[in-house]
Parts: sequence; structure tokens; C-alpha cells
Amino acid sequence: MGPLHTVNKSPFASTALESCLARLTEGAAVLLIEDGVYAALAAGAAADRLAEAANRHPVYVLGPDLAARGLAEASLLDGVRVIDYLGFVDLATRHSAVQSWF
Amino acid sequence: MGPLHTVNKSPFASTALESCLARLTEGAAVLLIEDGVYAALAAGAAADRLAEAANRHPVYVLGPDLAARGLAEASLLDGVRVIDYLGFVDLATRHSAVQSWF
Amino acid sequence: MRRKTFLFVSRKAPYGAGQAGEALEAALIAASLGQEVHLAYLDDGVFQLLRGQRPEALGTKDFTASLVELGEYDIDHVWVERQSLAERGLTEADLLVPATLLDRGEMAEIMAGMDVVVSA
Amino acid sequence: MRRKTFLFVSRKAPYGAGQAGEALEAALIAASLGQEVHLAYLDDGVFQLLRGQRPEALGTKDFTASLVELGEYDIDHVWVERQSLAERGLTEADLLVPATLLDRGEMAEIMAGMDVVVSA
Amino acid sequence: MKFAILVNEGPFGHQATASALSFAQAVLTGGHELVRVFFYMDGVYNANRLASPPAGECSTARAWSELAAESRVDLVVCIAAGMARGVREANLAPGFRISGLGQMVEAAVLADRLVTFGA
Amino acid sequence: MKFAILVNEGPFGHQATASALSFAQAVLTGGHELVRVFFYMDGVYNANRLASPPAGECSTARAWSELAAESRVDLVVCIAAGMARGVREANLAPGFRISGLGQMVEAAVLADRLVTFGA
Repeated sequence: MGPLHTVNKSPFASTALESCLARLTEGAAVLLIEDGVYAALAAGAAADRLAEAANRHPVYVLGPDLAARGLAEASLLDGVRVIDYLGFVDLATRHSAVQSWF
Repeated sequence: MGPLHTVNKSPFASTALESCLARLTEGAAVLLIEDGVYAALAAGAAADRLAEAANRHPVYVLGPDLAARGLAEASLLDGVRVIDYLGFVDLATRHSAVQSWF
Repeated sequence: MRRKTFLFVSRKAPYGAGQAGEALEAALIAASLGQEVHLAYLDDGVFQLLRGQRPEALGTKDFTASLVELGEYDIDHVWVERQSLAERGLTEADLLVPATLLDRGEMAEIMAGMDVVVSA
Repeated sequence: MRRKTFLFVSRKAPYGAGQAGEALEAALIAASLGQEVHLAYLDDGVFQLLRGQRPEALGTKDFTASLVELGEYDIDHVWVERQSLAERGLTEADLLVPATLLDRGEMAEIMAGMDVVVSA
Repeated sequence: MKFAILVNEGPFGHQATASALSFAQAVLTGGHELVRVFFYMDGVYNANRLASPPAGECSTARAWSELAAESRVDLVVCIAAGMARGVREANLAPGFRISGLGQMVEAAVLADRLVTFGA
Repeated sequence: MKFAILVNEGPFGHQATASALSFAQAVLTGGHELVRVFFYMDGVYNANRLASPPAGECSTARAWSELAAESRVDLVVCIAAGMARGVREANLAPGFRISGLGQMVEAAVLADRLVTFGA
């Protein structure tokens, strides 16, 4: 398995997500945390780019960070999977390393 | 006179400059400080948008922040004026208020 | 104390690295001291006004509790930029407080006309 | 101590809000402890390698002094992304240390192949 | 599996600390081993015993201390980053210890995964 | 003209403090009045007397203290932000005082311009 990439910045404020998505390799996965979760909004301007990445890589979003921000799962892009912290730990075990983008 | 807008983030990492330029009003000026000075690089990908704003508004860049980063004045976009901290204070006196973008 | 117009500009999403709560606190103090306080929400700042936030799990205070009490501080000027909402797929119905929606140019004029602008 | 491959990834410009110096310090310690250390510069991180920086006026230490001593720490792997340079109008001649230029895909493969990735 | 955590942000106005804490708890709940939490850069502010959050907020320093007490997690503050920011033995919260950056490198070597939170 | 300065970032890993200090010095050099410097949010870390920067770096806390001593500039640390971050009377650098947010508002009213540095 390739690395797990975490992104914690809003795609509307920072280029961190875009930068991460441009460097995904075979077997890599993306986990959106903190302000990174806003990228998963289906109706947001950043959705197309993430949807394209989600066709080739698993994309996860941290549920507790969605809830804190008042974002409903129903508002998320199709194909994005919501996980909790135990799921985050589990993903980390199943990937070769964890790389943070901020 | 309108407000003086300071921007302290790199245009390659943050949307702060773009956001600022989209809200300039008659008589407003822009001062690039800290990592904001990278926006003034003539050969950089952010140059066109700044050049367009510079046609309608004075655009300044803080010299000490250029020097710290190893950026030469010769590498800057035409029309961008380099000032020092005394110049920054002077600009603040000549504008109605100072608004920070970060 | 002389009365000035204060604008508190929120451009950042809450929680991640924002100071939403501390900025709002400053606005409430300014209002308590008799200043004319305006709140402007643009860019990711509009996420601060989203209904249904539950930040307790992050260990941080729910600053939105102060938002719904703005009227008690005589803060009547809550400005939200329409384009910022639209870019994020949000509408006025998603906001937890009554606000006045402005176009980008109107927001720019509001910001340009204030005595004091505090960004957060 | 077991020997692992460590990659220190720099994506931020120096000084503004960067931890260029602190990240480099960590890399030097890892090398001193016998680890295989790689440094990757991409996005605004390439600005850290620009010749002619004079940060003394900002009151911060000139971390570029450590950069030129990388060889003494047996750090031979300095990777710079070609596209990141180009987007900023920079060329290899602007860099203050010898580095290996990589295309975006090559950089991605380098990052994906490390035991430990530390971002700064 | 063995984990190490690196915290690079201070406890207020940044979510990174809360994220790191939740991740640390989940590592333990998931039956894994947490080798060490290393506090670097502004992360050292987490270890300041004098910090007392406002009513309604949770003290992350206290939460780390509790984690250390309950689960014997090794919490290490970088000495250089701490000195620079005024975090020293005199104001160190319970459960933290001060040491060098080598402890971060060692943790990354001993653990199977290093996970960074911040900046 | 009368100026007030608001500092919202801590002294390490952020240039905002150095920028604010240079601006403050230029205000005075330019013959203007500096009504007050208010330290809010992570800016309160500037007032920590215990901080001692590594060799080769300038101590901004010391530089603020010098500015206060030489030019009688009023340096005010927000009490709530300071409490939350462990900056208190006990570790306050010389020349700083602790007070409430009202002092920030008052400074903005008394001054002709408020200039914010950070975050």
C-alpha cells in the first residue's frame, strides 16, 4: 500500500489539497481532517477536483470534524467515505506511512 | 483616500491576495509584506493578476522583506513600488484605515 | 469615549486555525463600550455562521452561542457576502443568525467606509 | 538504533510563518543519529533554497548557513521539484545548494517510498 | 502496531492539538502501542502548566497529563523549542518531560508509524 | 498622527511580531505617537519573560521591553488570552501590563489608525 495523506486546510483558503492531489501515487489514499473537510462539500467550488481524485484513490473524511462544523453527510460528494478516529488509526496501519499536508 | 490593504501571505499558498484584490475600491492601495512579497515576482504565476490590479491601484512592496528573502528589485513586476517601514507608516497616515489580509 | 465605526472582518473557517471566538469576543466588548460595531463575513468566514455546529467534541467553547445573542449587544450590522456563500454551495437558509446579504462590490464599499477594521 | 529512511518535506516559504529552521534542525539531528535523511523542496518550499537571503534584519537566525553544511552531515539527498521552481519563475541557478531536480511524478514517487515523512 | 505522534501547534486557536489527542486515544483504544508523543515548534505550548483555559473549554495540557497518568504515555517536549518559548521545568505540566530532538527521531525509528499534527 | 498596534501572533515561527516591532519603531522615528500596542490571541506569548531565544536570534520580548523603557510605549497583554496561554503577572516581561480587551477598543478609538499584525 502507498501512503495515507492527511489534509487539514480548507481548499478555499489554501493550496494544500490541490498540492496533495497532484502528488498521489498508486495505492495512496487521502484523509480530510479539520478544515480540510470543507473540500468534501458536493456543492462547493472545490468538488470537481476532489471527485476526479476519488475516481482513482480512496478519499476519506473525518466524521467528528464534519459534525463540529455543522456539515451533514448528505451534503458530501459521492464516493467520499466518513470515518472516525479509530478508522483513522486503522487506515494508518494499512498504509505505508502518513504524510501531512497543511 | 480609501484604505490601505496589507497582504502577508504567499499567493502560491493562500488565497488572501486574490481575495483582497477582488475587493479593492476607488482610492485603495495594496502593500505586500512578509510572504506577501512573493506576489511581486514578475516571472511568477501570480504576476498577471497583480499587474492588472496595479493598473488601477498603487501597489507597494516592503523592501526589508524582499531583502530577507533574497529577492532582487530587478525581478519585480513593473509598476510595483518598493518602500521601507517609514514609507509604510506614511502610507498608513495617507489612507483612511489599514486592513490586514492573511 | 468617542464613538467610532468598528468592522470585524471574518475570512477564516472556525476551529481549524481560526480565532472565531476571540474575534467575536472583541466585537462584543467594543459594542459594550458604545462603539458602532459591524461584523463582516466573507470567504471561509461564512462557515462560522453555519447552523448546527457542535464544537464541544473538539474541547472548544461553542462561540455560536454568542452569535445568537448579538441583538442583546445592540449589534445589528451583520454583513455576509453573497458570492462567498455561493462558492461554497450555501444559501441564506443555512445561516444561524439573521444577516444582510451583500454583493462583492457592496461588501467592499462597507469595508472601505469604516473607521477601524479588525481582521480575524 | 535501526536505520530508516527519513524524508523532511518543505512546502512553505521561509520566515512568514515557516518553520524552515526548526525542520532543518530535525533533519540534521536525524542524520547525526545515523538515519538516511532526504530533504524534499516543493511548492513554496523552494523559496527556502534561494540564494542571497539576509534574514538577520528580521531577528531570526540565518538557517541557510546550515543548508550549506549539509554535506558535513552526510545528507546527500536534496530533492527539488522542477515544476515548483518554474511556477515561481526560478531556475536551478537561483539555488544556494546543489540539488537534484525532479519532475512532479518523480517527486511523488520519492515521497511515497520513505519509511518516515515529516512535513514542515 | 506501534505509533509515534508529533505535535507542532499550540493548544489555542489551532485544532491540531485536539486532533492529536483524539488520535492518541484512538491508538490506545484500538489496542495499539503509543511509543511517544513529541512536542515541537509551537507544540511545546501544550506543556505549560500555567495555562488555564476559559470556562467551557477543555484544557489540552490537562488532558495530555491525564493520558500520561492513565496510560503511561511518554510525553516529550523539545528542549530548544521550549527554551525559546518559555516552557521549562519550572512550569511544566505533570507527565511531560523535557529532552532533545533525538527523542523525536528515536520515536520515529521505534514506531511503525509517525503521525504529524499541525501546523 | 496617533497609532495603535494589534499583535495576534506569537514570536517564534511567525514574522508578524518582527513586523509589528519594526512598524512601531518607524512610527516613533517618523515623529508620530504610539498610543498602545495590544497583544491578543497568540500575540500574548510575546510577553513571556521566560522565553529565551537560541543563539543568533533576537528576543522580541526583550525588544518590546526596550521599546517600552526607551519610549514609554504602553504594552498591554489581553488578560483572557494570557490566562488561557499561561502568560501571567508571574512571568511577565518588563514593560508589559495585563488588562482587558477594552484597552484594545480604547486604543483604536484614541488612535487615528489601528494596524494589525498576524495571524
